Amino acid sequence: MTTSTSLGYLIALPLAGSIILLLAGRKADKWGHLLATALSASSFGLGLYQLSQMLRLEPEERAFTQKLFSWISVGTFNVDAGLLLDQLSICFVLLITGVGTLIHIYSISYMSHDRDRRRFFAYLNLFIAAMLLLVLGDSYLNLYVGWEGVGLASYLLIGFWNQKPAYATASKKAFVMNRIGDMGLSFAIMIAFATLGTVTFAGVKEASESASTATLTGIGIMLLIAAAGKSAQFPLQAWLGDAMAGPTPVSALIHAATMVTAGVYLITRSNFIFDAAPTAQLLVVIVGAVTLIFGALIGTAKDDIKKALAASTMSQIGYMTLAAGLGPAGYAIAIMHLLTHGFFKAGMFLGAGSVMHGMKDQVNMRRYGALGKFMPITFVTFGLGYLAIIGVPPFAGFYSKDLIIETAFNAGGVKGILLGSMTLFGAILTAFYMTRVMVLTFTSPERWEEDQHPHESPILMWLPMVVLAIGSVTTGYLFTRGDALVHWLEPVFGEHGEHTELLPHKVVSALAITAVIIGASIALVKYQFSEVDAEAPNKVSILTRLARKDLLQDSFNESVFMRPGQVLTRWLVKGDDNVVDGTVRLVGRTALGAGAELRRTQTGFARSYSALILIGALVLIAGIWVITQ
Amino acid sequence: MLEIQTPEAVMFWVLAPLSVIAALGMLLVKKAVHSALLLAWVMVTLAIFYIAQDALFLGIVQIVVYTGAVMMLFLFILMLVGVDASDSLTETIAGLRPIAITAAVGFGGLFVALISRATLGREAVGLQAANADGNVQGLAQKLFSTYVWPFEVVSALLITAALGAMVLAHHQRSVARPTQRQQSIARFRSGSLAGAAGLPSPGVFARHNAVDVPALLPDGSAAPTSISATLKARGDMLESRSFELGEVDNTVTEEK
Amino acid sequence: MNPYNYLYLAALLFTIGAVGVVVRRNAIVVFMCIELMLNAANLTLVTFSRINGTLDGQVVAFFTMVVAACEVVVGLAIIVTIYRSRRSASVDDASLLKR
Amino acid sequence: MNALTTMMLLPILGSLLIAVIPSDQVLRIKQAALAVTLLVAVTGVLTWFNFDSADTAFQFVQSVEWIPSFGINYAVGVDGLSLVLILMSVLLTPIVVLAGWNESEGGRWSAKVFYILILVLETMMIGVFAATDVFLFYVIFEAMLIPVYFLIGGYGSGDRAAAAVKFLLYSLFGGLLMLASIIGLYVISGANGGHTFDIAKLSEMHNYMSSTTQNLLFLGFFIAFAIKAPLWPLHTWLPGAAASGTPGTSVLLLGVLDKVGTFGMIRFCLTLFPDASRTFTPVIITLAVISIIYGAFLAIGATDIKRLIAYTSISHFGFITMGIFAMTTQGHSGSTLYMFNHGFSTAALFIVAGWMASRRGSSKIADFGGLQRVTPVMAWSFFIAGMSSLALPGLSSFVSEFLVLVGTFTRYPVAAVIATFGIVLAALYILIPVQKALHGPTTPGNENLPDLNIREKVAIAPVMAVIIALGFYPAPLLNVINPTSAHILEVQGFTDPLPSDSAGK
Repeated sequence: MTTSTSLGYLIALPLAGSIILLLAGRKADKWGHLLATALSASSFGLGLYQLSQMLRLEPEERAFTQKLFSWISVGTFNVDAGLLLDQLSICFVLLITGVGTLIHIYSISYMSHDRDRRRFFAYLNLFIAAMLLLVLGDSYLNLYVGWEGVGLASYLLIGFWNQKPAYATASKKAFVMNRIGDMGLSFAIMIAFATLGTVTFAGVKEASESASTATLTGIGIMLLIAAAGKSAQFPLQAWLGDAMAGPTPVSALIHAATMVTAGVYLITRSNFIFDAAPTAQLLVVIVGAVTLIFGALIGTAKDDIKKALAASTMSQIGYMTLAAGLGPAGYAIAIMHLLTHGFFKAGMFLGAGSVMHGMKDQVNMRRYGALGKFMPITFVTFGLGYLAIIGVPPFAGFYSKDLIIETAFNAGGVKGILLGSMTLFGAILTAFYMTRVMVLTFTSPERWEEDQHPHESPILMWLPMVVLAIGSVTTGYLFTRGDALVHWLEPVFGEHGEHTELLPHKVVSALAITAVIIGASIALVKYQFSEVDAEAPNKVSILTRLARKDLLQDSFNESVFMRPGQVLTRWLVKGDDNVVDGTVRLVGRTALGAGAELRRTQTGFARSYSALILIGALVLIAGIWVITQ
Repeated sequence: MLEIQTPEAVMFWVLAPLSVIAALGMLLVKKAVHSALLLAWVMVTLAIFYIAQDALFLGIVQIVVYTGAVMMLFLFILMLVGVDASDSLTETIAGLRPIAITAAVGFGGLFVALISRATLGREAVGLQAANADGNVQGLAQKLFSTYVWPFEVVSALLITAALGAMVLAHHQRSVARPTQRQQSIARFRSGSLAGAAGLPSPGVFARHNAVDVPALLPDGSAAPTSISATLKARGDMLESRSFELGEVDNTVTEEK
Repeated sequence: MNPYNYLYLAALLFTIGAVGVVVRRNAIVVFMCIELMLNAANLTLVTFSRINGTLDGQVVAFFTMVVAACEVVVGLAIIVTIYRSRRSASVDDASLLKR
Repeated sequence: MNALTTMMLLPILGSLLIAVIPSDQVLRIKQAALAVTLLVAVTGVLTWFNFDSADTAFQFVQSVEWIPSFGINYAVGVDGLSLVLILMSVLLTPIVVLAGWNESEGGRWSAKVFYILILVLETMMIGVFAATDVFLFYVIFEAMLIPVYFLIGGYGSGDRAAAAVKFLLYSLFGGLLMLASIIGLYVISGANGGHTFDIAKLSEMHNYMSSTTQNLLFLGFFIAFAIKAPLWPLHTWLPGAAASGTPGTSVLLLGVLDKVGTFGMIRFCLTLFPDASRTFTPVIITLAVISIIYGAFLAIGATDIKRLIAYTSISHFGFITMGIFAMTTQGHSGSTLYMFNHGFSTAALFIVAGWMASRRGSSKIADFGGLQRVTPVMAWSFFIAGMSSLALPGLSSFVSEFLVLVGTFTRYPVAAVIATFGIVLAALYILIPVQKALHGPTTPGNENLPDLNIREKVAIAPVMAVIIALGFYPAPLLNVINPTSAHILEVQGFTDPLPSDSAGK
């Protein structure tokens, strides 16, 4: 552990940018985007500097800490605003600021015609700051701040064009579903404090060694819920597709490369908990496996290019979650896939944005076709990302996905075979739906609507795509060369013992490549070499129909949670008015009614009153008579 | 208990039933004047009882103040107000009378029962000792020593009441009283000229003071406006028909 | 002669007065009934004075008379005032406070 | 002169000053009111700096005989708890005056009366927190109703008279029960060391009571405070009163007056009746949890923006009550901090909602739409206030809400877990009005609404600053609150539960 004094600036720079841009108002319209980009880039530079500092030290000393101030301190509950930059965080820092800066550059051009571009950049900077806080916080509570911060930024960015009611609804949906996950994180922190007495990563790690399995399982499951919410994992995945309402750069940065992977970060960061809680770990694997198939199935049926990519993201994060659930063998691989995915998926989203830019914001792939000729750079960069994601060697995705499949098979026993098969099946599906996207968009015959003049995007847009494409090509090789990333992360995740290999490495690679070929071939046959309808055909199998409806995820949520919730709300509103307040009003009405009844005795006739007095005297004297008896 | 032992007992058993009957009569008679007279009788009996019980001063005061002053005041007001035509004994508030009588019977019964139960168990002390210096002197002693403060307060109350009664009874005119001229003009300007010559005067027959006999209209019917409304209300109006020739007693009596 | 008999008489007179207050409508008669009740009370005071052998009862009876006189004066003035404006001495007609 | 007495006297003097200004010089009256409230705020801040947070005894103590024959004193003093609430009150009042610059017009009476009422109310707000004599507290507790009654009934909107009466009757009912308990305490104190209303001496009295007596007296106090704080099911006066009052009144009502309830629970219920508090804790925690969820659901179902905010407050007061009765330092400090933070976040919400309503002429959520395009600053203010209300980390409410949850979890995990569901509902009840009113296309009638002017920006800026600053750095408040919370719990005989898994290892 080494103390540092400069970690705070990593967060402060983009945060300052966001505040300045928001407060300055229209005055900053001219230069706001430049400032934001510069600040994001300088944060990236600072990250590189930290990396260089880190490299100078021994592996065990590469964790930097910084205590900014004491944040909350009550009794034994002491949380510092403390930062922790270790080998795991630095990966994220560089990914966030690096991809983030590229996307800032891209957005300068992409958003140039939007009157609210300054606001957009303010949100982007806010996102960068929050995401950095998420990965740099040294305790679960600090992470929580970043966690909700990115949720807020995501909400603002999805709803950036919230004048469209559907987009506003999408942003709300994302926020609320994220909040369910956040609740899990809250529970995890509460359990950690109540049972372990601390909420810092270091503290929990130390305490977890002597903690009971039940405690750790509880914390682990809660963390999993949190991760599922943020990373769009089953069963909290429904928001991601709608989140594509945001501008495409947002989808690339937040809903592909960085924010949605925060769940994987949380699980890998909490490796010491999951290692000691096998039940929780098993649940992680199950969630990952289910999501990976779930997302892939949805991806096969989507005609909206962004939604197809979103489904793919869901599926790929399923891979990562699955890997993270495989224990020490999988953490580093999950991170590796996360990083490579960050490159190629961001690149592909930017490519999709570029396509939309040239096609008047058309997102329906059935209205694309033959765009490769008109957008060569987009075509090539997107294609490189495509090759990476389906896992064609030697592109990045091949290395990381291959490792996941291998580790899954090596998990041992029936579990291993089952998981391995699922990952392989996922690879087939991935190859299929990505090929479908590729073919429908770039290589198949054109099916444009009228008045379309596709054109290549300006340099500010294609430059980031090129950089990301280079990343998609090279990172896999770089990370695996000599197990570089695995060794780099070893101080965080610990060394893992050798597993008995169920299948040799080469067999797995061969299987994976076969899967890719199968999936890609089907797609090619179906879309490249046969006619594609410009309108989505109605006579399709039930599976396709289900996949188009996102496997009924929304219907499920609506019928199980939303409608009963609405009914409950209506009942409660009525009940509050009629029952609770009704009781109160009844008291009032009783008083009024009693008054009205008693008023009848007030006839206004003095003689009636005197009769009453007489009766009163009678009662009185009768009382005396009875008492003195 | 009922053996007649002393003159006081004789007096009591004679006067007490009479006073109760008089009190009951107060409730039952129709005319307020009769009620007042019966009440006066009750008060006089009470004064006698006071004197019989060695309360000479109170007995005298009872007669002088109550029977003399207060009852006269009542009668005076009765005359002022006149006899209300609505002064019937039929009840207008439903169910009031049975309720009142039941309650009163119960109340009186219980009261009497209580008194019979609450006897002190010893003979009356009598006022011989207290009245040794004379009843008036004894009272004066008390009144101007122990009770001097209440005495002063009560006197203040009396003055206040007198002033209050004056203020209440004093009628402030809100508009100036119309002059004769104005009244005359008003009569001529009214709807008909019938009243222009003033109201008809009563008493067309000289053999009676005639204030209570209405004048006759040309068609021979009685003119209601010719006599006082109070007389009419009191039922003291005489039918003018009874003075028609055929009805008149023709026998001439000698007037001395 | 047992002085308690005076108490029984007073109780009867008081009750009769109370009934009169309730059943009679002429305000002046009502007033007279109230006077009757006061007189009945006075009779008890005088009787107790005799029973106890002190003059205090008589003093209080004296005060009662004064108060009764005040009450009559004010009460009759009120009756006259009401009569002047409403041409009626019936207590039932003075029921304006009902509404 | 005693700082607290000075603070209480200043607004009274101010109201006298306003009373001599002619009624038609409305601007002069407003300026005077603002100046006086600012002066009080400055005094409050100075008091804050002179406060020794390490000392758990009452400070700035003053005691003068008031009604000696009953042992009643004018006795004031503050500890960390009351100081925080007094600071909140004196800071909010000038903001209310500035934010609701025009709300005194169009009422039943003149602007002059409005500001005199506000200033009198300010005196009482300080007094109610500062009183250390139970009788003095009671008198102010009840007297506070009067200015609020007239503020709602005279200057409010809608069915203001009915709302004001309902508020008054509810509060009087609670106050009456409390009076009975206070008299009971007084009688008991007479039998055990002499009649007194001094809170320090009365806090010894529980040793001389049977448990039944203690329970009954406790209930007298608690019901009064539960009505004030509003705890389910005694809450139904609040939405009406808050929706009918002027925004400024509602800020003071929700922000300060309702805090008297939760403040009273700590200061009186816990201190005077520790055993009864323990007996009733399960019931109260249950009611608090119901309030949290119930308030949230009703807020979701609300169609009027002011009622919505009132319902969110019911939910928040559930959190505060839960934290108090969790009897842990985290819960207690969290609750106290929550009171402060809730004051500001609700103030922000209500002030902005008031501006929205006065511009649009309606407070129905459905009448708004697309305000973000038309009035960005106002929309942002509402949004940030809303985010604070849903306890977004980084904003002030989060710290307090989380402390309450953590503090409750260590002792009552089930309650804390259910209450945590409230944070999801919170997202809904804030985001639904945000979506309907601020997002979406600009609906007819909203196109020409003016954005905030300079005065309004100046009014809302400090609230926002406090919300954000305390989210990141709550230490200044926690440093004052913590010793008091720890002291109260220590006196009660409670210790925080130890971490269950590392205990003894």
